[in-house]
Amino acid sequence: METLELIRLNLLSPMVLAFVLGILATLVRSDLTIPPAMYTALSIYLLLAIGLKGGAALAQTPLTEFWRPALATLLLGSAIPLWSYVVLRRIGKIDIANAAALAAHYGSVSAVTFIATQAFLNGAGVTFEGYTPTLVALLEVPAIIIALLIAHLNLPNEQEPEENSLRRALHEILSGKSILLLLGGVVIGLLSGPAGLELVAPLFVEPFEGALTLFLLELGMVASRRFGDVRKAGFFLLGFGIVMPVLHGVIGVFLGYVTGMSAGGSTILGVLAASASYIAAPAAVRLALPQASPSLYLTASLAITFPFNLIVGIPLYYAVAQRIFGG
Amino acid sequence: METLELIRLNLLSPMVLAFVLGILATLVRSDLTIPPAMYTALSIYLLLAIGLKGGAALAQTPLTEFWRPALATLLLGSAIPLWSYVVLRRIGKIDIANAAALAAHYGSVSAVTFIATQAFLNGAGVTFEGYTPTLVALLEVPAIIIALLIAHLNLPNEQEPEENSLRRALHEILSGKSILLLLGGVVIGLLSGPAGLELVAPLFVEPFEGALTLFLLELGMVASRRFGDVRKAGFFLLGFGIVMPVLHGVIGVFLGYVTGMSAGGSTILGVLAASASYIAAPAAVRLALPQASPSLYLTASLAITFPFNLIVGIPLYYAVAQRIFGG
Amino acid sequence: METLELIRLNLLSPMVLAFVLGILATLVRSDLTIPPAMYTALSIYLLLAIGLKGGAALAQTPLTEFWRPALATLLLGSAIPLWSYVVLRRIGKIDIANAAALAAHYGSVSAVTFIATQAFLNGAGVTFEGYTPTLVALLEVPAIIIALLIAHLNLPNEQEPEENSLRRALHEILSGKSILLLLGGVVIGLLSGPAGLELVAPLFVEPFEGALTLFLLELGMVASRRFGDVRKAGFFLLGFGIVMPVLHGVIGVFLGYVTGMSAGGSTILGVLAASASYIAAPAAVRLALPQASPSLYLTASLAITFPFNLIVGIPLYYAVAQRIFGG
Amino acid sequence: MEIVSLKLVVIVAEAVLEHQLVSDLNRLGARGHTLVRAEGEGQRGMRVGGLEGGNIRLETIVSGEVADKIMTRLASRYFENYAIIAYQSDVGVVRGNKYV
Amino acid sequence: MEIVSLKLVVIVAEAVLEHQLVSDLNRLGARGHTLVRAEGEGQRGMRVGGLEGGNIRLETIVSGEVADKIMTRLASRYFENYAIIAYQSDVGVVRGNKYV
Amino acid sequence: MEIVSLKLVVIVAEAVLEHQLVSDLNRLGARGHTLVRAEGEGQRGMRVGGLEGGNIRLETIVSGEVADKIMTRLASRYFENYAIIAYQSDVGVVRGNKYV
Ligand SMILES: Nc1ncnc2c1ncn2[C@@H]1O[C@H](COP(=O)(O)O)[C@@H](O)[C@H]1O
Ligand SMILES: Nc1ncnc2c1ncn2[C@@H]1O[C@H](COP(=O)(O)O)[C@@H](O)[C@H]1O
Ligand SMILES: Nc1ncnc2c1ncn2[C@@H]1O[C@H](COP(=O)(O)O)[C@@H](O)[C@H]1O
Ligand code: NA
Ligand code: NA
Ligand code: NA
Repeated sequence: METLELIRLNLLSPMVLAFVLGILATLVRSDLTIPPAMYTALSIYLLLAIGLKGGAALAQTPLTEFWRPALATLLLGSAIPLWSYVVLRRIGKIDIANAAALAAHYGSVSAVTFIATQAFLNGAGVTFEGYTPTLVALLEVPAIIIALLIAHLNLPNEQEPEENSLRRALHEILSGKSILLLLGGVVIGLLSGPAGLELVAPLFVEPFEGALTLFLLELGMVASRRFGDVRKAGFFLLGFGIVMPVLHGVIGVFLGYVTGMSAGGSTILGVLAASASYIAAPAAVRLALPQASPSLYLTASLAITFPFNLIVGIPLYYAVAQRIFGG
Repeated sequence: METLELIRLNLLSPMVLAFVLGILATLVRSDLTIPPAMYTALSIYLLLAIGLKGGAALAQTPLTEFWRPALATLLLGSAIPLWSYVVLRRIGKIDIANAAALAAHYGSVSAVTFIATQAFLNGAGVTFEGYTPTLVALLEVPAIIIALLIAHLNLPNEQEPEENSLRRALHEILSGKSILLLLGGVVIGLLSGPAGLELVAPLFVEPFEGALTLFLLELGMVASRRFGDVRKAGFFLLGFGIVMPVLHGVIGVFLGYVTGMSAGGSTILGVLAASASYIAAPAAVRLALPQASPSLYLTASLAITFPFNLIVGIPLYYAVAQRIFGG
Repeated sequence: METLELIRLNLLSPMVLAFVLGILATLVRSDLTIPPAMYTALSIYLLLAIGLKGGAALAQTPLTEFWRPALATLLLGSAIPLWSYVVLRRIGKIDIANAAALAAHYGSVSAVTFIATQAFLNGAGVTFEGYTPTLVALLEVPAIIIALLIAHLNLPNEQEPEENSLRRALHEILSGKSILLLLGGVVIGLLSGPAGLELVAPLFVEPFEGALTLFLLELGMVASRRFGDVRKAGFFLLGFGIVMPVLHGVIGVFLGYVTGMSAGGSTILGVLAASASYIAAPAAVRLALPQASPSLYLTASLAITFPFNLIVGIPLYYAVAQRIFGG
Repeated sequence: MEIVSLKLVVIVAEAVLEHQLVSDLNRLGARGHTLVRAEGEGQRGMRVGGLEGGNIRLETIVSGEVADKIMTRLASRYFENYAIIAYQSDVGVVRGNKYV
Repeated sequence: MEIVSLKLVVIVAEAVLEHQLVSDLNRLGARGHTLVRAEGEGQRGMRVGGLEGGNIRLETIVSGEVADKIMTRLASRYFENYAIIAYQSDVGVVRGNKYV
Repeated sequence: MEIVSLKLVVIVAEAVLEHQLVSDLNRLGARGHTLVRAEGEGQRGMRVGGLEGGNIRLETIVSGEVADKIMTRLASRYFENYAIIAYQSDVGVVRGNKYV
């Protein structure tokens, strides 16, 4: 009941409604298109903004508070790809390359889902730890590396990717723009402190929800173009894309609780665990595992899990946190 | 006298001056160019912003207030293309295709002229009804369809466009991005209400006039590139492009008064009637009436009527409204 | 000591840190790229914003205050290219075309360095004259013309550029977008006054530092790509790119003091003199002196002098101003 | 490497025609196309991006027969009233059967 | 469909040359051109967009004679000092007289 | 104007391959390339810009020998698993030795 009310409130936010508008735009075959440069500008903005805010908050956080959640995050990033791979292979009967590819995506993280969660919590007046953007950066990388290693160990030799494309993929992940902007923002926020943040707040703090609205309009259009592939992907993947996030979300919230985070912070850790990457992971996987099919992993991540988390997941994980922290 | 003062004030707003700067930039053959992606981003922003504000206002409007002005708008959208066509054929001696094309443009509406009017009224401290963006959406479509039908009925068979290009034009109009973003914005604003609007106000409300300033800079450059064609278009079209807007503007204001709108709202209805489309109509007409010449209809709409309305028309129609409502 | 503290504070501003992040992004070969359309949008925004603010301030400045600093600016713009040329030829043993090209760059001005100075002074709570953007426009042109004339007079005939490319370069300079937007902004700000500025302040005033942060991120990447060329350019140019700015900066501050400017305004005049162009001058020089090597003049201006001024120069010239005004 | 000879057809046209041209190509037998946003100048004046939409540059690799059909369709349907040009040339590809 | 054979001349050059190259083309007899923004790498280093402006890719369909004039002009005026390349090839068009 | 005949190789591929393809070209002997952002459609579905990255259109002028090497490399390394096409054609250039 309360959860439903949270879902309703979340659904009626301008951000989520813009996502729905983007879906509609594609369905009615509108000529609306977001120019690629605008998409890129928005994503640079959102990542840097998140980093800046997190960094300025980190400037006021004692390190003792931070290390437990950081460890929990690394644990999640290592465990999720492992068990996801097993589930995909055993239950889903999916081939090695595609199972590893999907494991990489679900072990990594979606920055926009994280951003939407911040907006949701802000809207609900719930506070959370300022170092959470750092957790995003921590969670992004390990799962991708682990999943690529799994593929490397399990694939027959002739199907293995060229050495140098593995190296390139690794470089892509570590120097990728999402990590660079997130961590770069954090460091800038940390060094320039609250005074520095205040200087740039009229661009990087206040219009943030509005920019997210525009970004989700585009994401709605992209997701919608992939809805046709959901049927092709089959029932197993549809289930996987919903059940695993819920599982990971609950585990994440619980780990947040155990490592001393607040209810808001635990919700965020839940969302991070539940979300699937669609920027860093696809780029790396495309290079290192070309035989895996984007119409499986991108469809699962973008057309199933992302909308689910955005609309249902975020309020759900928050409700779980309320329950855990409440009692 | 008062009208002149209003024109002076309007002319000295940053928005109108930016339009003039754009004209100058083209005249001195400056290398200034607005990247297409920036133009598109600004137009997406402006349309969505207008819709959001309108929707949030609509959330507080009783429906009984709305239906009369809506009807008046539809009436305008049906009548203007009819009489415009007759004037163009009879007095202007313009051929069927071009007359129908021009009728479509003058019967439809210019969203930016509407937006500039809002800025003007806000600047003058005049209030207006929140549902006016909905009127823009209502006025955009009918005139285009009616004008295309007129062409369809009057053109000799061999000159008629292919069936499927008519269908395509219709689809273009109804799913076009201006309608989608306007109505989409209205619905989002309506559903998320004033609280939702507040969340995104730092992007969609406050910087609005500034964004309009940048947009008008580009429009000035585009209009200016067409000034050379005004001479080719001839005196009749120059007169048409100024006299008809004034006529439509006065009728619009009057209809606003009659249907119970405020002075501000009536000014807006006047502007809507007076303005000529240069986004939705050209796209549809180009597909459905390819033999009509863009250097007639785009020049009339963009290089004659738009600058006239922007600089003289808006304050003029407001002065008319003051007169009607005053006495 | 105080100067070091100022440098430290400047270095820890989000703007300068973003520049450093841009450098890092290139060094780790990140896939981060700022879309050209975003770069152009930001530069249009920054130039127009500066102009608008300056114009609105100019509306409240008596002309008597303005003419002395304006004259000093023109003097700097004429003298700097002359002595720079001599130094480059005599001491640097650089050929005619390249010496003239460099003289054009150091005599002209970098708008972004100016903008960063404004942000620095605002941050330090130091006021300055509102007409300073007009000085930028005054300083941009003369040095380029003078340097091209020097080349014209000194180059052997067969090496001279075609007549019409000189004309084209001149047109490029005078109608170039930086001058157009700066002066256009000033005129708009002047005509629409403080009330007009207030209308567009949420876009053109408040988010200004944030936009500058994004712009400097891109500049860092561009500068960093040229660091490799610094070694090729040699020690002389490295020295030239640091010593001359300091010299020009001190002269500029002193001239500001003599012509009755405030400490803040004198700092700005110092920065203007010290900065080297990398937008207007390269475009004009490329057309009029094609045999000059961009990997000399762009590297000096962008990879040596700009970072030096941004990080060390601005606080240094302000310290000089404090010293002069203090005693 | 066996190189097969096919036709490359390039169309430059006003952007409003994008969807119509693409569906024409598909209908006439093209198995794919590549699109780039362009500016240009020709008989119908200067065309830049922004409000007026600019041009698109469409290219498609097809058999000689399909190339003919495309040229015929363009000539009969678009050449008279639209800003558009088209040209064809010979190109060599590796996987010949991918395109026909 | 009667196909006429003409020359396609493609120029890739640093963006600062845009207006000069276009006016050269017009002066030498080209009846139109198509322009696309590009990046690239060659002898004069990497060229991307943004502050440094990147490259433009200009193409024009002309008679063999005009193509020769264009190549000659480019070689004498630009090749030495600018980042620029040019190439020509044979293409077939429908409305031959549109281009000459 | 002495015109030398060379090969133009055009590659259209998903954007994620940009750096790999460019380094392949360089390694195989290309002396430069030109890159344009593109959209497209083929066997592997529609490809537009934004989140999914769209396509790139790479062109390089090389000797016939290098062209062969490039085609061979593309076929063995990329054709099976990536959205990519490539074609070659004959072009004439002025400074023949600039490209080989
Ligand atoms: N001779 C030409 N060479 C290359 N492109 C051309 C040529 N003529 C026209 N174009 C392109 O085709 C578009 C339409 O041409 P037009 O119908 O002549 O206006 C122009 O905007 C140019 O982009
Ligand atoms: N071999 C080549 N193939 C294709 N494009 C090239 C080639 N060489 C140079 N270019 C293009 O021409 C521009 C100028 O070349 P360059 O003068 O060699 O620096 C480069 O930035 C590339 O875009
Ligand atoms: N027949 C074709 N003509 C032109 N471009 C094509 C063709 N087929 C594919 N392409 C381009 O090559 C990309 C990859 O093709 P594919 O691997 O077939 O999906 C597409 O997105 C198109 O941009
Ligand atoms: Na995850
Ligand atoms: Na109208
Ligand atoms: Na200077």
